[in-house]
Amino acid sequence: MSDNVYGMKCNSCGTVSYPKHAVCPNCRNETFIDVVIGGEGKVLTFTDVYALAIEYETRYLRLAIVELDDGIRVTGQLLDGEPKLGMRVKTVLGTVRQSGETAIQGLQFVSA
Amino acid sequence: MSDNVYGMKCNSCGTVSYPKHAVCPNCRNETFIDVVIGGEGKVLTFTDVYALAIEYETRYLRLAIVELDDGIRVTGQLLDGEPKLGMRVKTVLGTVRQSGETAIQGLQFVSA
Amino acid sequence: MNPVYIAGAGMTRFGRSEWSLMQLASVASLAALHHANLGDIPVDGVVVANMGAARMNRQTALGSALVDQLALYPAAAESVENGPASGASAFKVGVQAIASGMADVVLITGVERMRVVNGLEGTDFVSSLSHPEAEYIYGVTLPALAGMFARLFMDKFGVERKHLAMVAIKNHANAAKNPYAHIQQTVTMEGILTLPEAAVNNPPIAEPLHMFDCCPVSDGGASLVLVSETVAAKIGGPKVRVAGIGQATDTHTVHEREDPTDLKSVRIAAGIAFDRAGLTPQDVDVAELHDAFTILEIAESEASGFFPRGEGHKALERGETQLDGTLPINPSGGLKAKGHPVGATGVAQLVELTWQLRGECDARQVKDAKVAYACNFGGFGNNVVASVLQREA
Amino acid sequence: MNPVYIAGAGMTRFGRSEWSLMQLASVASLAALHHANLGDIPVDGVVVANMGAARMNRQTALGSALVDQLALYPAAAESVENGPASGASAFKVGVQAIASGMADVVLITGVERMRVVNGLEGTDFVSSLSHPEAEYIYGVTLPALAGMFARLFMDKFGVERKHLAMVAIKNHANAAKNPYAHIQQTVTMEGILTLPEAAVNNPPIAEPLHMFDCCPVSDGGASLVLVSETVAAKIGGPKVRVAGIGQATDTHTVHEREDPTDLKSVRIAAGIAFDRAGLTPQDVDVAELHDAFTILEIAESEASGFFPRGEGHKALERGETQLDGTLPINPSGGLKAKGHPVGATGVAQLVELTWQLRGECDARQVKDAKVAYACNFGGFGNNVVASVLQREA
Ligand SMILES: [Zn+2]
Ligand SMILES: [Zn+2]
Repeated sequence: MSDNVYGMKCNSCGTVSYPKHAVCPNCRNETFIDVVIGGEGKVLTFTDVYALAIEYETRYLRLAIVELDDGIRVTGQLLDGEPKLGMRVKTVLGTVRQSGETAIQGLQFVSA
Repeated sequence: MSDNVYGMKCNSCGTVSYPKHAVCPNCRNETFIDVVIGGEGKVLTFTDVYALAIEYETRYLRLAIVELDDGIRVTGQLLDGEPKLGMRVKTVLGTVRQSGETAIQGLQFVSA
Repeated sequence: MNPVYIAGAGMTRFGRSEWSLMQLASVASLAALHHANLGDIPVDGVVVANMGAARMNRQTALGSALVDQLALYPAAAESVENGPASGASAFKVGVQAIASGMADVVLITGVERMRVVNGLEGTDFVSSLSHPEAEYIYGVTLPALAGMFARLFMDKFGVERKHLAMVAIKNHANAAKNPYAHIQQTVTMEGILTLPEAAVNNPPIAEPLHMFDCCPVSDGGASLVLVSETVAAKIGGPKVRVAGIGQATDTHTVHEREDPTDLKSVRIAAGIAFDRAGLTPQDVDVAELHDAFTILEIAESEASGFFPRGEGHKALERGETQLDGTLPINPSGGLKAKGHPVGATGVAQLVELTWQLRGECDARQVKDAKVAYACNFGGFGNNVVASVLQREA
Repeated sequence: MNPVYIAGAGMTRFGRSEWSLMQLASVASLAALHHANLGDIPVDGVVVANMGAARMNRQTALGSALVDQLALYPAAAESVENGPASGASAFKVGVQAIASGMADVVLITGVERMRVVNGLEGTDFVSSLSHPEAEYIYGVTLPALAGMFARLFMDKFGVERKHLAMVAIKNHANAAKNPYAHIQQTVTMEGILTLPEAAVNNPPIAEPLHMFDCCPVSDGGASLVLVSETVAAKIGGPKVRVAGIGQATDTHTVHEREDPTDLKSVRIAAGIAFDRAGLTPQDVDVAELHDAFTILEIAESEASGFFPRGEGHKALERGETQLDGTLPINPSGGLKAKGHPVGATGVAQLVELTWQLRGECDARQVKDAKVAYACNFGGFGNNVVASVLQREA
């Protein structure tokens, strides 16, 4: 398994969901195939958060919800310097959290 | 406050309880005075436990419930080498757990 | 469903406390039990609302521990957790115990002791309610979710930072009249927004939210005594009836919601609660809303049905939600100023409303309050409990 | 109280699992939902039983998370914790939701993922249910409490280590017939007690208890679907009714109990459960007892009312509690061999009993089982839930 981020596509109705569920929110079917989540989209909302969880040594973290062009929405870290609502971004994979020895990989957004 | 271990004596019915409660188990009164717990008594039961909590570096810990001569029962660490049910012991105060920098004081039992 | 009454309500002062978790729980419980004046009628059940003791206080099985503190054996007991809505969930569980006929007297005690860990650890702990793979690993915290929600909501409906400040100013003013509140200091628009020093006084927490948009981290306990109709008749005194409870869940991640600014779970929960009560939002005389962040008071006041969507900030601006307005919101000071010991919060909202319905709130008493409403907001809106209480003559 | 039925039961295999907490919960839940065959009837409520996720898995608000996994929004949801009796407490809470008339279909899911932390951390976590000042600080763990209980109990009633071994041998033999059991390996008196190598095979854990007297540490999930009478009639199929639930608490510390060998809370809880069911211990065809330690199966078999005090080990010796005996105890293998994912255990006991009452247990099926009993033992006996289930024709 690579470090890609995966959602699921319902084997019955074809709905793509991210994150994964055990049951399709659209049709209640229970079998799926993995689909890679990512691509281009636009910033739906963002924040600079100073109230951080443990394991972050930065002063603040810039988080965003991005709506990808395929309609899927994702939460991740926005690396751009001057964010605006609606700005075009694309996803990249990077280390989003350091948990002990483990560097957790996830979605980050940069200007498209 | 010294490192003594305290129970409570009910201001209404005089019942001594250990550990403390917010309400007297005997009469439901809610005011008490502190009483020091300790003295001589006999081992009601004991165990050598090898399934230890964190913060213990020993191989096993010898724990006992002792019934003091005043009728109060206490749980603590038994330091004696050859424990038997009913054996006479007396309480001493010692470090019973090391929590980070803090040495927690509590009741230990030695042969009387 | 058998009718259920709130016979007593009590709490500790919220704030930083030197008391142990069980002392906080015991003091609140005894206050409620004394208030209820049960005499020799035994307590059948104890439900503790708590979110963080296992991690922050290294203690579990709080229901049994509280029974022991209060010497209530052999009363049934357990703990209920539903994130920040743990309090109202525990309340619901207690109500169902009585409504089912399996209990006559149930003590509900919400408690949290958070100041024992540092801020990072506390923030991280609460964020453990977010989605483990799609939110938590990114450093998502509750303030972050609130900041993202606020930015979108404000953009959509023309809400400005001054409106958020109005919520804070109102709730701090109310808290100044509440001896149980964590923060009893009033604030001004100048001090937190318009003067140059406001930037220092009121630093950003999760843009566009600043410090005075966020509730403090508090220790505290709050308790209710619930009784059956038979017991309520026996003990006499004012009768506060649980008129209706509604609960609704939504997607775990905020991003999966069709409209992330729509508090759908609040809308559904409030709808169920009012339906069961046979009442409408227009019947409500006083409300406690879950203002962990100022923006939430505005959004919940709409989703609960008090104001049309996008107009909560206008009602606020018109003063309608002030203590002397047409619908006073958060007379207690709210989470914003009364404080937010997570497990205690939902219970404390109902404690305030019980006191309001009994006319026991002194300087912050809402006149002639007969119907009261509480919204306890769990997760970031993924699990909401709405409650309607009614004073019977 | 409106009647409540168990319409479906399912679980994961217990043991060391690579699945996440939510995968364990989801798989168990879906098994129970499929078993119940609800068709289009919606689930109104979800109650998760869990003790350790906040500390061991860094996840909270599991009720909301499970709703999201199963896409059951807007179903109500919360978590219930009562130490090792979390499962039966959650079951009781779900039963009351339906009995009160506030819900028609409630999913109860117990789950624990413990193997993710090391043994010390896991043991320490569970011991956080002991008294913080009078037990926990001394290094008291659950095995320690069980060891002290066992020594006194054995001394008093002439129970020997061979009797403890008989419990283990019986329950391992049952587990070998249970595909869901953690340990599916039979053991012999020679191997764990009489041969010289037994000292190596079966080292001391908390004298006089040895390894084969103690349950393993397991991951796992177990689920039940509870329904109202109306829904039960609609879906058809076998009818397992919740005949009675009893719950009782005792002092937090073991040392404060008048007779520390008397499981008073089991006695009271069982008494209430049988009273409510209108049945007696003599009516029971199959029982699941909380044998986290072998000595507890013996002591609970007495305190539940099946055998006179001090005679449980004699009934065991006579083979009465074997699968083909007059009262089969722990046909599933019990906590001892089926495993003990703490929050799941109480639910799993009822899963086994539901299957037994439906005649779905294959090689370990108890013949003609019509009445079943479960004892879920919380704390070290300070909070016990007893349940009686009955198969309706
Ligand atoms: Zn589908
Ligand atoms: Zn007294």
